[in-house]
Amino acid sequence: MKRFKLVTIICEAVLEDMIVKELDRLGIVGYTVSECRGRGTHGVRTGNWRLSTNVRIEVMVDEATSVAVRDALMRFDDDYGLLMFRSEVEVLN
Amino acid sequence: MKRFKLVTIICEAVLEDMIVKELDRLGIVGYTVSECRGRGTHGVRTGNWRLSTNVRIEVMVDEATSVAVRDALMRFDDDYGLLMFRSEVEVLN
Amino acid sequence: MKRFKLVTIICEAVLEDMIVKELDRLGIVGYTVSECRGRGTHGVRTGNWRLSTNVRIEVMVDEATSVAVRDALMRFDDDYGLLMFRSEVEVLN
Amino acid sequence: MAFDPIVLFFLLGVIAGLAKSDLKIPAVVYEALSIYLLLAIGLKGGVELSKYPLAELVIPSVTILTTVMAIPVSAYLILRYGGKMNPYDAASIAAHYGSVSVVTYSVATASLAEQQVAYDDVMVVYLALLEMPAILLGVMLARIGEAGGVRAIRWGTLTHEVFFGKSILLLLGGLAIGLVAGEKGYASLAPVFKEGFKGALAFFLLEMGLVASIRIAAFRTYGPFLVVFAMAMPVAAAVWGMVVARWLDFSVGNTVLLATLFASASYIAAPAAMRIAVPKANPALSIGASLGVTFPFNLFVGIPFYSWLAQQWVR
Amino acid sequence: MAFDPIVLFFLLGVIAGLAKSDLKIPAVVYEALSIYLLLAIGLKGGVELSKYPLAELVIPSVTILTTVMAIPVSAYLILRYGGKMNPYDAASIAAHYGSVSVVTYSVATASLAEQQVAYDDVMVVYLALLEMPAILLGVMLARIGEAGGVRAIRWGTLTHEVFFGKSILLLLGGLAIGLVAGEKGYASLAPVFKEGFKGALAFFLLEMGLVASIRIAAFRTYGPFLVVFAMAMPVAAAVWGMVVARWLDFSVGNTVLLATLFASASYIAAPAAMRIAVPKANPALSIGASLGVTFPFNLFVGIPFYSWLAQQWVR
Amino acid sequence: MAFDPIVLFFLLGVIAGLAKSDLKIPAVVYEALSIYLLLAIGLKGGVELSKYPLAELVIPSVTILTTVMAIPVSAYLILRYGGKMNPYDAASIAAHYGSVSVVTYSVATASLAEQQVAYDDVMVVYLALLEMPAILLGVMLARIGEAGGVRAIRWGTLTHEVFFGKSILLLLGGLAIGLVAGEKGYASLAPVFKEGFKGALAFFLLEMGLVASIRIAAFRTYGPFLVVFAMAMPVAAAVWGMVVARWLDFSVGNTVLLATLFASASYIAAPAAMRIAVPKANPALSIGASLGVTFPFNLFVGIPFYSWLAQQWVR
Ligand SMILES: Nc1ncnc2c1ncn2[C@@H]1O[C@H](COP(=O)(O)O)[C@@H](O)[C@H]1O
Ligand SMILES: Nc1ncnc2c1ncn2[C@@H]1O[C@H](COP(=O)(O)O)[C@@H](O)[C@H]1O
Ligand SMILES: Nc1ncnc2c1ncn2[C@@H]1O[C@H](COP(=O)(O)O)[C@@H](O)[C@H]1O
Ligand code: NA
Ligand code: NA
Ligand code: NA
Repeated sequence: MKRFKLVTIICEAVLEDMIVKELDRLGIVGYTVSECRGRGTHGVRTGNWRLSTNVRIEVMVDEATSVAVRDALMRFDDDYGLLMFRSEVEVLN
Repeated sequence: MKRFKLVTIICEAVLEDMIVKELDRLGIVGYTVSECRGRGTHGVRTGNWRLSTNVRIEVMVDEATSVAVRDALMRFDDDYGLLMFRSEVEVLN
Repeated sequence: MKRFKLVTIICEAVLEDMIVKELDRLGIVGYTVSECRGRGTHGVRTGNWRLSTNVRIEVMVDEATSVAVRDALMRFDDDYGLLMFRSEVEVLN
Repeated sequence: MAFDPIVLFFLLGVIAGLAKSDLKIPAVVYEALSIYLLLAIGLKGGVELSKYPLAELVIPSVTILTTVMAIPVSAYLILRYGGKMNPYDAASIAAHYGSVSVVTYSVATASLAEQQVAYDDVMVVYLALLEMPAILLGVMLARIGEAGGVRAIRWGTLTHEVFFGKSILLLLGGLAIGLVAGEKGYASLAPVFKEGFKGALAFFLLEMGLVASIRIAAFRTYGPFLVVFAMAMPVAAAVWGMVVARWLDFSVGNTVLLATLFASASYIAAPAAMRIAVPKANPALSIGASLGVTFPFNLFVGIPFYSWLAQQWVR
Repeated sequence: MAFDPIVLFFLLGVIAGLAKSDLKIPAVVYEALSIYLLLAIGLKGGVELSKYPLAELVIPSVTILTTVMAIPVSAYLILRYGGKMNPYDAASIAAHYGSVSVVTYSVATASLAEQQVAYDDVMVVYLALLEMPAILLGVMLARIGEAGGVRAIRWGTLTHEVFFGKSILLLLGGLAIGLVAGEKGYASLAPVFKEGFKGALAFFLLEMGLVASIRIAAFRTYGPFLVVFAMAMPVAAAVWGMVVARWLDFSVGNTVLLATLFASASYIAAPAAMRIAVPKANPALSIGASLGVTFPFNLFVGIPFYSWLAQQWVR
Repeated sequence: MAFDPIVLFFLLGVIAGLAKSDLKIPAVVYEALSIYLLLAIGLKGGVELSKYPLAELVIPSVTILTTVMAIPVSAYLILRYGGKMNPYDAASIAAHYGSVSVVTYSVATASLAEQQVAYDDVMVVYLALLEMPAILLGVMLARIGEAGGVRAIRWGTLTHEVFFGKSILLLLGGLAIGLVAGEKGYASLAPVFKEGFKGALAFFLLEMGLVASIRIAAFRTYGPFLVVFAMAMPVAAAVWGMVVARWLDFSVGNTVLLATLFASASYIAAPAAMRIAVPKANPALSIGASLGVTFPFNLFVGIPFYSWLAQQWVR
């Protein structure tokens, strides 16, 4: 069972396409997206229309790539609601 | 990259407002909510109408606050479908 | 606070019923399901109709059971879009 | 004693659910349709209200609001002492039966229209009035004998729930808009909110059948006492409603509707409110009884029977 | 040989998809509309059936059910031996083409109405009958030569799927309700289920265009053999359908509808069933062919052509 | 100076939102309804266009496209130098006010119909034309003085957004389909896309009220300058629109619609585009002003006032 990093990105829905483009650029094939809402330093995101919806994008990658993902997405950090964190996972298949 | 605790709360949708009030009381700004369904000791939650829907509330906090969150929410544990767990994460931004 | 394994299964929505049956067979009561979309070795899953939707199934179990879950679901690995990983969690309630 | 074919959509949903068909109606469709139904009947009532001497509503409203309380009170006593239930469950179920079901009411109006029995859309005023009082009473009943008792109730939150809960808000909002718009303003909304009503109700009943099927399948777990209660209570309440309607000199159609309101049990407002205000009550019991037994009972047996009875009686 | 402007909604969806527009129709809208369409055509058929000598359906039903089997069988042989496909993919695609597409059928009825060619809504009975048999056959074909073979098929699960799969259940449910309701009960449902049909179909086609665009864009990956198959097969099947319709003395309108049923390929029931029953089949190929090639082909070329041909032939 | 009762649905939504009611309309309903509204007005315009000498649209189109630019430019100057805003926010808000609001336009048509003032559905062509240019201008204004300046704009992405953004695509797609379908093809779509329009608009306004309530509640945080701007700007723009309409010899109804287009501020296309193209602009300010102040202002004060003014003026 190989150890990987799971990078979880929670951000404004409008960023989804731009983030996927960055993943493409890094040669990352696999990712998972789901809808969410919440609250953070950019205020309440109620999810009641697209402009106030968040997405959660998860990418399971090796440690080095997880750093590359982080570096690639930091340019969105100033201007957009964005949270990125990383955890340890073991792949089972 | 700072280490935090991610507290994940899976519970009946009806609890959402009450839990957010507890988070407010603890001075926690950030949280994320998404819709889910499932099964537990309180039976099947099919998600086919609001009364059988669950929500997942995630809060990334430091260790001490994670304990405070747990303590604040324990009062719901007897009467409601509720699961709380905690994992290690590193914030990337 | 007891330590458990959280097994996360991301797969084609069509597998949900079959996976729940396997969990039943293993005597597992609790699980959580949510909708998602994504991309993997089986291509893009846009989520715009049921046949291209993924589900995320999460099961919090002890270590031994997590292996049993893995073994039970491996038979889907060849033919279906499927990702399984495992992480450490502490139950809070 | 015929029933409207629309109830067959409910049956179809139940069959799909029991047969574990892959038919699933997304929860958002359920939400959207319930908003639509509440608005639609509110609007229709409001338009009629705009031509109505409002003062004439006062005496019936007071009478109905007073007499209806017999339902939750007797339900509580029956369940608590007859059924030996704990006070939480008894109070919660009493609240469900004291309150009303919008869809049951809608099916009754559809069934009257089908039989060409006249009724007043103003009856929706009573629908709106009856939704909450029994729920408040239920909360109070649940606190009797508890530490702190009735004084411990958070009245602020509850009152908020009464006036700003989804169903009241949409009913009253619809009423108000209909009142302002009048026939003229309503005309352009009618294709959606009037013509579309029965079709939307059909769709909603299909969905409710799916939701209810789980409750119906679990009926054994409710115990025979509750199952019998869930069929006898609506009949008793309907008869009581007819008595009240007779006092108020209601027409046949309005009598059927008041009987149906008294007979129906809430499965939207009450479950949500009781889950929050009386967490120790087991929602499986109250929703099981109201949605799994009483709702289909009213659809297939109750409404045809109340219609028949009212026609015998009032004539 | 004109086509109904409604197919332009599909085109708009395809353009939006290919152009990577931010137009996205939520999956729940797709689900809700497909439930609506199935119920609506079921209901309409049921109402007509209530005025119909049911015995007259027996011979055509048996004839159609028997003759339609030529489609999946020949499709399997062509793909397996002509196209050198593996047995799973050949069987899965054969199942798709042997089954039927509800939306293609709906567009054909809309197009006949537009051209004022009469047809019977009772034809929906054959739509319901044709959905599943080819899928069962496909599952059997996939097992030929496999360890365990046909005996390893889980017939219980499959039969369950046949009768309680979403589309059959809604079609048959709609039929039954329409049958019970009759013209009179249908009248109040008509604003939603009849008047609203074409608008809802337009919306659904827009959404299908979005879904199909990905399949259309990927057409190169299917290989030239499959692409040609996906256009030749419906034409051959339609002609075969017309022959059968001639035997049965169908009217022009009914002939067009039977031809369309034979020509259409399933993209709801078959993909779901095959994904479960024949997991080794690649869904990209079968859905690509049926939704990415045959569906638009039938919309823009097939239906106009079958209409024209039937009118030449039957007259 | 009467307003259409339909705006009360917006008010109801706002009340529900401010009162923290549990009324929640799922985001997918919002999405579905906005797609419907765009398609519906596109279709209606297209049908009218099919009977219209297209050449007659050229001069008005050019005139309108040129004159409308005065709005974003003056808005930018006022906000940047009068309001001392940073260039990003000034440019973003200017783009919102230079662009148009589909729902405001729809309410104006409903209100004209209610007052039985004739207008041309062809006006939707200008709605489509006006959506994007101001957004492009806003992006350019935001880059003035930035490193790289206007040359750093990714024109490819922006142009893509112009033609394939959801709202333009659906408006133009609807127009094209309506044009092809003509009166005859439109007839069968009319129950959904014409009769249903006002009801759907009512539902959508309810939802917009819920969404806007948060913005309305936060109006203090926008600062008095922006709040005043958000009410004065639409009036000024409407008057400017009437001047242009006079030059073009528009009828009273068309004058009201052009004034409304000029007065309205975008809250779908502009926010999405600016969030991507000018990330440094604070969306709370631009959406707050356009949706939280200008939109309700136009509904309750603006449209009645523009109608009244146009009727004084044009007569
Ligand atoms: N501490 C936190 N815990 C969980 N989710 C968070 C937290 N902070 C922010 N988020 C999520 O990340 C989104 C963007 O955060 P922010 O950039 O702080 O506005 C919020 O809307 C939340 O959904
Ligand atoms: N072991 C588990 N693994 C994953 N999710 C669970 C588990 N147990 C409970 N849940 C989730 O938590 C909700 C409430 O659990 P319970 O209070 O046990 O009914 C369920 O509806 C599930 O969604
Ligand atoms: N590396 C990854 N990170 C996150 N999610 C993934 C990854 N790989 C696959 N997935 C998810 O798992 C699903 C099935 O994966 P696959 O079997 O590789 O097609 C995909 O549609 C994604 O939602
Ligand atoms: Na009652
Ligand atoms: Na076929
Ligand atoms: Na404008």
